[in-house]
Amino acid sequence: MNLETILVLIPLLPLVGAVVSGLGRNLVGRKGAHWITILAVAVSFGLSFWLLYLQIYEGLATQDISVYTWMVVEGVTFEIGFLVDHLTSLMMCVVTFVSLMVHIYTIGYMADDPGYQRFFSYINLFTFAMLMLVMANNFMQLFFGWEAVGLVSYLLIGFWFKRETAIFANLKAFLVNRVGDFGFLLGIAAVLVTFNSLDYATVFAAAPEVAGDTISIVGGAEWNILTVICICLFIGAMGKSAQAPLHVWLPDSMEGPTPISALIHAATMVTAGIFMVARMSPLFEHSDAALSFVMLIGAFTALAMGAIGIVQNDIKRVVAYSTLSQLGYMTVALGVSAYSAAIFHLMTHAFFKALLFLGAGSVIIALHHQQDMRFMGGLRSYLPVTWLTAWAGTLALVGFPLFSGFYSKDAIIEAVHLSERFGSDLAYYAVEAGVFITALYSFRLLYLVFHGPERFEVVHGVDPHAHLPDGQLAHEPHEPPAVVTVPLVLLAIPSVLIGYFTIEPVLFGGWLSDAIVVAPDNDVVAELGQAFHGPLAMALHALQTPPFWLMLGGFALATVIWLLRPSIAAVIAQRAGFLYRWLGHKYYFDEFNQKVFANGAVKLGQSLWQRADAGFIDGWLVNGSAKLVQAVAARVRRWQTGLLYDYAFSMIIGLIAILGVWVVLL
Amino acid sequence: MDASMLIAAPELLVLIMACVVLCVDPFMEDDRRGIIHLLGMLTVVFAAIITLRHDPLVEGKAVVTAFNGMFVRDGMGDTLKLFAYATLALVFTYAKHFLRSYQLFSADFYTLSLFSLLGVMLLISANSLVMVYLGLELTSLSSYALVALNRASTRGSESAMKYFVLGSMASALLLYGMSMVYGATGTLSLPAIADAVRVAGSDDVLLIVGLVFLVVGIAFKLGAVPFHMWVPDVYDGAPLAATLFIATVPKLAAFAMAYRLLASGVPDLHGDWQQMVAVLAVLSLVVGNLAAIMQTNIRRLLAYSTISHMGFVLLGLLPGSAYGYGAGLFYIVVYALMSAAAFGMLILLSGEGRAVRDLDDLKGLNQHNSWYAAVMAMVMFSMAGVPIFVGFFAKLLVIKAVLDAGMLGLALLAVVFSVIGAFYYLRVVKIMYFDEPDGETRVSVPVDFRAAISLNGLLMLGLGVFSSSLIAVCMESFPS
Amino acid sequence: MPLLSLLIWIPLMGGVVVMLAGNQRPALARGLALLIALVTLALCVPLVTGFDNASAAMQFVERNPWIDTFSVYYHLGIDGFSLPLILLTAFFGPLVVLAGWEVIQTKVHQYMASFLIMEGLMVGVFASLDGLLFYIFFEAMLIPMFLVIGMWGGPRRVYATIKFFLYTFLGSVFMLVGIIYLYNASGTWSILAWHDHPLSMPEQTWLFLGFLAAFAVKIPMFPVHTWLPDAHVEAPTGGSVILAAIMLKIGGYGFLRFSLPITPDAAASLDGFVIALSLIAIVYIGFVALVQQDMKKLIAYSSISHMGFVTLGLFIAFGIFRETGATQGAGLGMEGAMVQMISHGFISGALFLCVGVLYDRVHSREISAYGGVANTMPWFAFFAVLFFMANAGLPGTSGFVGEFMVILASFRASFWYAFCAGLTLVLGAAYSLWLVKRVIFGEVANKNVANLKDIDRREAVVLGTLAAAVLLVGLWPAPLVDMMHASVGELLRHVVQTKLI
Amino acid sequence: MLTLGHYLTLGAILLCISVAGIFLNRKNVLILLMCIELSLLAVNMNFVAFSRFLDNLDGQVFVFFILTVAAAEAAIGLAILVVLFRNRRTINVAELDELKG
Repeated sequence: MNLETILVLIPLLPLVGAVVSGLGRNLVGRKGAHWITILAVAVSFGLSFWLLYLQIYEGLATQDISVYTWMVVEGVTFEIGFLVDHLTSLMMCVVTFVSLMVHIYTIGYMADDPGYQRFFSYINLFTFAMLMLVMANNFMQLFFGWEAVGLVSYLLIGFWFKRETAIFANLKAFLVNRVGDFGFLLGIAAVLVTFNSLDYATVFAAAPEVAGDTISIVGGAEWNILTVICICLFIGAMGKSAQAPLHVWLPDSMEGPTPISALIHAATMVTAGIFMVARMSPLFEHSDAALSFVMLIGAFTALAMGAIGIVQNDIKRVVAYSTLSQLGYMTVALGVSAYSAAIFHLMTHAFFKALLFLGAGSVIIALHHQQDMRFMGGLRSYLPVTWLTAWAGTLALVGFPLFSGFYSKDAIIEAVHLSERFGSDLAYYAVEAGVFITALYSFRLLYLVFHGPERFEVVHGVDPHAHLPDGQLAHEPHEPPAVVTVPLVLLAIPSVLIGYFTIEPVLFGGWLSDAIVVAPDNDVVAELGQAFHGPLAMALHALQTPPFWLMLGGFALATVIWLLRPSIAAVIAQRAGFLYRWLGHKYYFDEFNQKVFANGAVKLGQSLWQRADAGFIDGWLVNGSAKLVQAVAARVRRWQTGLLYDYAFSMIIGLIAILGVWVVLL
Repeated sequence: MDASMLIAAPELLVLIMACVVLCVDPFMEDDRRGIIHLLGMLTVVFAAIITLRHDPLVEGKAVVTAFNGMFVRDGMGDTLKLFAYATLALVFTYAKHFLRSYQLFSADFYTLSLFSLLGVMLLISANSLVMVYLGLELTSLSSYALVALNRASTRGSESAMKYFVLGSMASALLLYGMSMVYGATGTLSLPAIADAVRVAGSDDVLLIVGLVFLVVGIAFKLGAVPFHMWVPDVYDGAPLAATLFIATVPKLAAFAMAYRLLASGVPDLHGDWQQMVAVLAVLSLVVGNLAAIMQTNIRRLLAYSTISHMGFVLLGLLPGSAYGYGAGLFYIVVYALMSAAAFGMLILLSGEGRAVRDLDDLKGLNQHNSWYAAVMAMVMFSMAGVPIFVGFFAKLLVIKAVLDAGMLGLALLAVVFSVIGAFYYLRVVKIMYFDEPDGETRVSVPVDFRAAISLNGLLMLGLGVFSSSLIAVCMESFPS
Repeated sequence: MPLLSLLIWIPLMGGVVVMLAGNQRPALARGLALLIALVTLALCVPLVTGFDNASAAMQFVERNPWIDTFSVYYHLGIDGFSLPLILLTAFFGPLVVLAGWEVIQTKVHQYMASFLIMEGLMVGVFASLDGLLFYIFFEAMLIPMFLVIGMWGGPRRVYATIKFFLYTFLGSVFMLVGIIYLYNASGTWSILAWHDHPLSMPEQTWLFLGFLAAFAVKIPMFPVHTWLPDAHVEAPTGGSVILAAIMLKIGGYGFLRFSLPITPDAAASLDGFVIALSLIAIVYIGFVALVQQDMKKLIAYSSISHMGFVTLGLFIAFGIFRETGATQGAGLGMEGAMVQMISHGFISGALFLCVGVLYDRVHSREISAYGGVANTMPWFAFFAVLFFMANAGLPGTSGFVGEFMVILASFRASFWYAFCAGLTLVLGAAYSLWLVKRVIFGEVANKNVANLKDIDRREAVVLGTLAAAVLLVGLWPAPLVDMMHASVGELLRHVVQTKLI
Repeated sequence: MLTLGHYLTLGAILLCISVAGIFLNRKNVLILLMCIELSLLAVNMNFVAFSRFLDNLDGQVFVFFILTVAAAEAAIGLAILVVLFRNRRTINVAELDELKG
């Protein structure tokens, strides 16, 4: 088997799995479905890993192959093809690994669901789409993958399509993503117009040549073409990676089953935007303005979204806001040209956030789909594995030294600190504050779920499948089966360790330098590298830096409020009512969107339809002229009075008129 | 035999046969009246044969005259006559059924029709003002009588009276115009008039006044607005058989009359009469189409539709070119066929003692008589000018002629009003196809009727698809 | 073998034959109709295999004198624009027959015959190289559609069908005046000769407006689109399918064949006008579609919006030429417009069939009459979601390809063209998926929905075929666009060349 | 001396009277018939006058034809009138309006 076949097989296998388990769901049955799909993803993962292995140890060169030509118009080739460099294979491994874990986990999580095969089909399809996205060697295929993951995300958020909230959330998710895609598509159009090609290699090679070109958009103002391209592309990333103000769909997407929250809305799909910007670094590097924009958006998201996490009660939503905040971190990293740091954080985040989500899922199963933390507490004795892995994930998330999250996040914070880009000071304060907030909501979650008093009671002697009121359970919670816990453990391992072992090659070893281009002036990561003396030293050094202490502060405050003195929480909520309300309403983004965009569009549509279309055009112009004709016709008809002398008169009038005109006038 | 007699042989035949039919009738028992019908049919068949046999074109002469230049035979004349025979054959076939069911089946209808046909033929071949007048009167007087055929009908007699008074007045006006032209040129022969006008120029007031009156006479005969008032009332009031006749055969003559008087008679006044005709055409298109929209009476609807068709015919005359006359000829011929089919359908659908008058009588025709509905639909689409039906080609030729003459505005007006007109034709189709029938309309007509109406309907399609030869015939009738 | 004539006349004559089957033998009528439609489809195979993609010349040409007196020829031939549209037409033949298989119970023979005749006439439109012949097919097509809507349509069918007929008729008579004028000026009805006929600017402008009147109504463009929602809503499923899938394309085809090459200078001077109307259609109609209560109306409005891309793609060439001085990008727009037409044919046809499936069962087109259809009709839901996604322009489906190409091309002319056109990404998704949410997803809304039966084999075949087509074009449009390269090149040559005297 | 103009004027006046009679008379159909005769008379006057002044006999021949046809016309007109009266029991012009619109 040659390399090309393998590259094609990697995304194709999950596609086949998806088609077979989806269309042939009655044929393969439940077992068949999960076996087929898991096998497909497992093989994909194996092959991806093997590829990575080849790259690391055999020095496999960058692969840029074309699979087939989509079409050729005017000499521009649109094709489906794969570009596999270090960045890609890293992403492939992350995607397939997390996906594999989620597949296995799903066996347990969805065990009772009637849509079992459908679910496996979807997540397999997702794996395919995500692989197509990361493996693309051109913008069009990137867009393909981009929209395809959006589609699967749509389907999965609405997986339980009977739930009104779920189908509202998936519509919202798709539409908000479409807003981003709108920008993305314009960006692609701009790329085509500027470079006359959509191929990465061609475009990136030509980027320096067009760096000075401009385009006029509003009035006579000339915009740098690359700035326009980059901002447009980044708008796409804002949609997919849920950056404010296009973040609103992500918390709602928690309506989907938990495994996909882990896979799609934490580990992989939402990081597509980060990946894309990193991939486009040869373009972004030419536009300081675009990068500043990226950075500020990221910083705002990192801080503001984390803060919302503090007041959420739904366990998944807390994790979701945490995801938003972490995506903000990655975006900030992109904005300061620390692309490799962003990718590094993307990777570590994929593991620990998937872990946290799956852990949350485990809790949810144990509590019979109870997601409200106000009805949890003290679960650590019931769910020991979940509890331990959750701690591991949380420590990684808050950036506790030596844990994976520490390395990636610390690198980002330091990079922002070093950056001299316009607005980087602001971003720096935001990410610093973000650390504190992260610790606050993360430990709050841990305490509310696993520690403290039990806020549920076990009611015996009821049907275990009956729907019970909040806070009541039919039987004691217990650890879910091995298919659930094993992935937790498997994810916990990289969550803890991967940072320590990979920071050096990924960040400072130039591992990603075949994909990521950084202008020497902007290269903050290299600057960081000069101060880097090994991961251990970095951890020790961190003890003297503000992030560590901010994190500890958050931890302490959380401990006080939610573990030691729960009554304080209520008091604070009362005292800081205004702040609490703002956070509780998520800064009123949803309300604003609903009022202005959703209702506005419907109102506009109504008035255009009723007034302009049905009223003016159809009513006045079309039916109006028909009515006019009829009215005139009715009058004309009345001329025919039936009376002879009138008829004669009409003839005489005709005669006199003609005579008058031709004989008298002419 | 005298050459003149030979040239006018078809006319003589028709004259003789009309008299024969008149004379035979008193000797016929009621149940043997079929013979009269047969005689009528034979007349037109033989007239056609004779006309074809002595085609002056075949003999190498485009135009031959007889009776000291009073009578002319040319391509247009023969074409029109042939179609007059054909149309009359259809009329006889359709009318027989109607006359039988109304106990009107006697020689009257046949004699009058044949005399009227004779008038039509004379008018077609007229080469002098006298002939025009005689032909016109022969046609008209017979028509007045036809309208009053059903002596028991109040509507029939009312419409006959209106037709008579207005028609006579129109003849008088036409005559008055003739007298003026005579006074201005000193001759009654049309070619001589043309020569005189060419020499004298067109400044003579007498001539122009005469022209105006001639145009009025022509307009009346065609039924152009504002000289159209008789048309709906006569179509509505006359017995269907008479309507069928009046709506078809005399229209051919009216076209010939217009051509003879204007194009052969005063070609040098083209600039003057073109504008008069244009006004008449526009008014006919507008008023005809608009008034038809509001009709619930299908006969009146068809009457107004006729008026709008005459607008198109007049448009064909406008350019004064051979092409335009050809287009006009094609249009009038097609119109006669369409009209025959339409009124034939009305006769077909008229049950015992109940003539179709309201549009609603056609309700849901497709339900039980889908073939006849299809025939009627084809006629309607053809009248509306929807391709591939022959009516489309008629309109096409006329519009082309008008555009040729550079009159874009008129062409646009014509097409727009034909769209407005399409509405009422569609309404007929709608009533036949989309509405539910009130009951089953029983069609009980003889087989020759069925065959004729089917053929007539298929002609709408066939002449459309194979329009080439008919167009060629019409175009070649006018050597340019 | 005169393939094109066969493609026209087999369905036409077949229609007559089916009519002869009579009202008493519906089964025979259905079977015959299907057979004829399949034979017609089979005839497309040699058409495709014999077609030379590399040539811009007309192929399979047939030319016989028809009306000598004024040189009308029965002149047929196809190029890269006609071929895909003919294929589309033939493709839909069997599908509409199948779609009406059970629903149509009254006057089956007339129903089937109408569709076959319509099919023949539509192929005729796409294959005509003689202006008059084109016009005849163009107009004659109205008759069977008029009858189909009027006879088998919904409660307001009479209003809708008369509106449809008169609207289209009114538009096309202006074109008639235009082509007669062209004939008088050039002495020939040959469309190809007209392409090379020089005309002054006022002449071109008037002709362009005449053509615009005909094709803008047909396609339809804002603001002459209001006949479409009514016609679609009232038409039976098959009628809606043909109307949306093929008839609208005739408008776009007309622009390609007439407006652009015959009056390029007028088109160049009025392109801003057309583009403005196109963009209004895309955005304005998008909003209107959003608030529709009736599924068919929603799809109808979405059709108008999608057709905006066709006109945009066609007329963007002038903008690009003005902006950049080169034609690079113009071809992308035109091919995008063509692809959009084909793709919209598949998608809108499929969507109307989907609505038909529901309508046959519940007899309502109101969105509010449904909800949670996925619960009882999972397979149907699969297809419906697929097609609505395609309608929203999801990559991988055909709906994406055309929009993508046109947006890419329009960026070259102006950022704002692309911006407005790109809004469809959001609007299209909004109205498509909101409908999906309300109809397909959710709890079972009422008893009717609870009693729904999933699609049967016949419906599955119809929808499955369309799904395959939608995906095929979406995943591999190369064969489709390869057909038209040469013709687009030829058209561009005409378009950029001034025809002024 | 009477010139052609005098005769033509007389003819025109006769025509005007007859035409006015047709559309001013709202009572009796018989009067209509008389008006028609009058108009033919006007025409004859014209023809004879022209014939005389042009020194051309054609016009006078035409007059004979007109006279003959006028007789036939009157016959038919009266016949229709009789039928009409039989059916309607009135010959009032203003009541002849069953057909209209």
